[in-house]
Amino acid sequence: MLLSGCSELTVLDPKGPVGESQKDLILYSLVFMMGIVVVVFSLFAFMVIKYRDKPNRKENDYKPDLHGNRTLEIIWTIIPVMIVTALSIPTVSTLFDLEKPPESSNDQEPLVIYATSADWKWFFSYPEQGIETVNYLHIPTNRAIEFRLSSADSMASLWIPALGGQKYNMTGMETILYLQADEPGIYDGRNSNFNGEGFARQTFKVHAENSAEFQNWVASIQNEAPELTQNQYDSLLKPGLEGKMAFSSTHLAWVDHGTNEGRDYSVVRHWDAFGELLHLENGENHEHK
Amino acid sequence: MANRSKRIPIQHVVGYVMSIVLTVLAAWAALNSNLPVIWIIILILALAVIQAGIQLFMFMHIIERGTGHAPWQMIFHGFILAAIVVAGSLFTMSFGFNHDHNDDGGHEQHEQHEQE
Amino acid sequence: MNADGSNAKPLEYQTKEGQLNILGFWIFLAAEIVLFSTLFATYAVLFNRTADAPPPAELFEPGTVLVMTFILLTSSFTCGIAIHGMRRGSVKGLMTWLIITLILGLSFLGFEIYEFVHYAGEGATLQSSAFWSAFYILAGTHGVHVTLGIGWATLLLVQLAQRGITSVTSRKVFIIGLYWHFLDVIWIFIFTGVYLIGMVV
Amino acid sequence: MQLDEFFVTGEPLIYAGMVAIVLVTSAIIFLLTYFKKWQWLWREWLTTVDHKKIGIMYILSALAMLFRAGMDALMMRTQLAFPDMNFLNAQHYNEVFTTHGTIMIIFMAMPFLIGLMNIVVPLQIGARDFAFPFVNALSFWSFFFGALLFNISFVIGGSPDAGWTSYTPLSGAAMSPGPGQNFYLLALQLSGIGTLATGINLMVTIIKMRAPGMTLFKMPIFTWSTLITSFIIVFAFPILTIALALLTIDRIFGSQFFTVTGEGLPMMWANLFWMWGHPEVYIVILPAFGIFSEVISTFAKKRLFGYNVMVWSIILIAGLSFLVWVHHFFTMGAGAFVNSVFSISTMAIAVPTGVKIFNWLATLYKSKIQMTTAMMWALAFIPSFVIGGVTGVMLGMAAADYQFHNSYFLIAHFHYVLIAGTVFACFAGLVYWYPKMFGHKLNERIGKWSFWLFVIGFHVCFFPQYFLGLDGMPRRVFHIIPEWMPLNQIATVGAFVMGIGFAVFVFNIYYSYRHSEREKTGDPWDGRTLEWATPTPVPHYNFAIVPHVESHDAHWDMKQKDKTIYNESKLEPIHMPNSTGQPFIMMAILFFASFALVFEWIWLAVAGLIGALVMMGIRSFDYDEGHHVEVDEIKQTERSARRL
Repeated sequence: MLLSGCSELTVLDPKGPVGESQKDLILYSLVFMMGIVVVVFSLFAFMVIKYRDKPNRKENDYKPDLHGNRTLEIIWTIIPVMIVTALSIPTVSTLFDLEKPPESSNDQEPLVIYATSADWKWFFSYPEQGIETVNYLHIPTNRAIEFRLSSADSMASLWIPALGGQKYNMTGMETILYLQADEPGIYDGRNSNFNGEGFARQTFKVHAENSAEFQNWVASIQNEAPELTQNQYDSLLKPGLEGKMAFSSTHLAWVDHGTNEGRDYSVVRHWDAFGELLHLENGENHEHK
Repeated sequence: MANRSKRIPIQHVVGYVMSIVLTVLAAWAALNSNLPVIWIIILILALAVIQAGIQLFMFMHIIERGTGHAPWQMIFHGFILAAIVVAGSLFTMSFGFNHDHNDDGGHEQHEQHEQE
Repeated sequence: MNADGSNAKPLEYQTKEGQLNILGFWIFLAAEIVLFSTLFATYAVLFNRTADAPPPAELFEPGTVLVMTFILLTSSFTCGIAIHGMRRGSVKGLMTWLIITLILGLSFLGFEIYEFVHYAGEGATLQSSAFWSAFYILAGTHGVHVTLGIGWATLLLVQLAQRGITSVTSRKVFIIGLYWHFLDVIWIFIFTGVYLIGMVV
Repeated sequence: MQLDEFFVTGEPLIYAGMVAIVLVTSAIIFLLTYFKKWQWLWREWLTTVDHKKIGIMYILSALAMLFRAGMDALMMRTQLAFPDMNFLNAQHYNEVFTTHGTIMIIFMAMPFLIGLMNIVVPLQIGARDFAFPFVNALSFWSFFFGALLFNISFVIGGSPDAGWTSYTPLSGAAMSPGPGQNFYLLALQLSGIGTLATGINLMVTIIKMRAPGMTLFKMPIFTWSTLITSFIIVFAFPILTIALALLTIDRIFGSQFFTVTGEGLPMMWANLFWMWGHPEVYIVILPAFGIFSEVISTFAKKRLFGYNVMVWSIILIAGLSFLVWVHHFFTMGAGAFVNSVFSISTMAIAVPTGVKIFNWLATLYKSKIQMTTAMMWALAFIPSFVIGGVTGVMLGMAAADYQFHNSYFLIAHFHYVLIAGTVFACFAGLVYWYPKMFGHKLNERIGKWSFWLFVIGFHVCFFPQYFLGLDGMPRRVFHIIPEWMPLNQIATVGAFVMGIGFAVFVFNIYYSYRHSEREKTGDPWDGRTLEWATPTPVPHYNFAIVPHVESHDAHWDMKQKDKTIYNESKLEPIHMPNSTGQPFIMMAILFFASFALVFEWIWLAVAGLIGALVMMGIRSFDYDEGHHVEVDEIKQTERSARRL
């Protein structure tokens, strides 16, 4: 029952190779952990039941001066060392794998998307396609996505649990995160790193669709969406909540917050706005997506 | 103490002269020598450690047994921690990030790691 | 250093309280090492982050810094002589050398203040960039320590004048001696890690 | 400044808090005046340098803080019970989780343990007080005023709201203007002074003031864990001091350490914070290990299994604790190599910890377990902590951590280790040493009620949170989506059951004060270590004659050999320090200076700082040598205490 319940949990039911490798690692470690828990719990139950001080306990079962056993102590030092080694090897190899695009889509170049966090919204810029979306994301399936993460102001963390683990968005520097969706669908994405009042609402939906549909969507944005002007972008950066938007140009034309030049772009423009409260209640603006 | 009865504290004078010499040597190495920068840094840091040792052993009597072994052990651990803090910060704060003046530097580092 | 029997121990170690205080102070100094190392780490990580302010190599003056270093090294030496005088039982020697030490300390502070004012005049202030913040706070924390040491030693001079060398005053003087030498150790690393490396790189 | 900017306005819950504060304060003032206790308060408590009284003040303050931060927790759990709950708005929720975390770690867990160390360590090593009783009082008042400063932010100026980790740039001047973050920075700074001083004090006490015969490897295990904890404090707290100072200077004087402007490096805050923060975790867990070792061996009626290995594993854990800090920000993008290094060092900590678990189990083997309340807390620790421990290893696997990070999986993990480790230990230790402190036991029957309520509530509250994390629920969100509701509701029920358990615990203190049988022997549990060799109530000089120690179960040995530590013919006058009001006054002045700095009233802050320096000058000229307790007085005290 526990296992069937687990398979419905987002992290243990990934929709892409990155999440898959992390799930495998988690389940692999879980086996060891369950083993440890079973051993310790049974020993514990045995000791507590057997050696309670109750009437008519056998006196020869009580050894108050028993104070050590070198062999035993060596054994229970070596076993944890072995377990840790067994866990370290796949951890390290997975770590290095995660710094590269997933192998299953080696035949194509990864799709580059600049994911920029600003209090409390997401900008997704597609430099090759020349389009930009706010608070929602479309990606093709079976192709690696290279997210170039940065932030216009506070530190955030891009997390799409159905596709894989997260990385931080920070201003003045760029971090890179590879993800990939193998199954089409709509997934939840969010900022998982607390960054102030609107934090809980800094979420977005990920629309994973096959290549043709994705191209159609790109074309429709390119043709129908308005161009993003610097003025409009600057006002969008102001701390607050925004709905979904799409543009047929990107803000990278005038600022990349992942570079040293772009680091204080937002803060100098909206210095006073950061101190103002939104007075955000549960239920308000909830359905902006 | 041996030097308690002496009028002139030889140990202090020697320590003083040595620290002056070491300082001049470090300044010369940094300002006038033609060594590669990395060697200069290693050299002057080594000189600094020797000078710190002079202060601790010759001026502060760190191994004097007035209060047991704890003083030098604590200072020793203090220096280890200092090394961890400085080297650890540099290690974690400069690897793998793509940032600052040179946009490509981080990428190169990424690739270097991949090759390793 | 030679090992010695307990009856030959210097006065400051002869009472239990003296031993406890001196040991406690050594542990405090170990904590101070970590405290300064955190500042060094910050400085090292923020190195080169000068933003629009002038880089350190343009502003640092080798002459001034060398003079400051010699002053502080000398003060550490005279402080050692003062402790030596105390162990020989000479109040006069102790107080004279201690006063010389403090005068040297004050002149060191004078140079440091001049230096800070000069840099600020050139456009490198605490607020101008991460690098300069780290520089001012690292060097400034050392300067504050020197200032506190001078104030503290002045109080001790008064007590020495009132009471002479007792197990209590000798312990206090010995401890401030440790403190003063320790500040010299820190300065050596500031001289090397901040000024010399700042001028090289 | 306008009055309505000074006080927090517009929140009904906070108005209620204000009313409660005013009522409680006036009730205390009234009672003290009515029973003419002001002088007693000053003479017996505010000016005391007696480690036992200071320890009691630590524990009482810590219990009050546990209550406050526990209320914060219940408010959060209430808000998270339903997806459409609007009990707290976003801002208020942020303040509540920030104060919950900060208070629990800094103003609850540490002072509680330091309180127990205060009372127990000198008694365990046969000392008459700390090495520096004056500094000990100073430490307590620095903690007390630090806690006070942090707590008044609730009604004056506004609470901090950037999380207990206070990550930059969010917590910097640009994104968090106003006094809230200053309260956080200065309150931690103020209490940090005291913690560092306590660390030095305990180290010197343990290194220099042990009874004759007690070599390092004959010290009781709690004293060992205290020594190692002090070592960590001495080397970790300076890092916090600097980190807090730099952020304070950033906020108040405009420097650029962690800012977005001026090429500051916000990441560096996280780096420095966790360089302190990870050792800090071990500061609150190692003493807990010590307490469990004492309690388990006492109530198993058996020597601790593998004493030497237990000691070395503590030392190893302490060393490793300085080498793992990066695992708190694996996701910062430092690259696979850095993460691999810290991933392995993190998992390595599991080895000595695992060894300790097996040694505790082996201590139970062929023992005679007495199910007292203290023992039950200690026993409950083992399985609960193992769950927390193994999930900790999972979090240590950096590649998997990308999924666990910032999620409720992490929340569940650290509550499993901190509650099952530290909080259970605080309760076990308090119940265990309670007779030594107050002269009577806590009622066992009520104690077991509070135990079962708290432990069951704890598991019901936190176990589901692992699954919430795996389902993608991030920490610190102020509302949930419908999918997460069932598990959240279970957790909320558990939290309230824990709350009831705590209430029963507190009620037990009152009930036992009224009804418990008074202690006569000084050794109610048939204890093993030296503190049980003293009579109850413990005379203020602790030991009339300093005992000679032969093993780490010194008192047990003496009982086997029918020896006692008291011999009337060998009494000598005892030197003791005098009470002094200076620590209280000095820290009160620093409190006002810090308060002024919170509101950036610079000149007032400078004046306060000068005041504190003047106090230090006064102390320098203070040649108070203390007093001697004469033999006749000792005889009288001991006769009445030992009922001779």
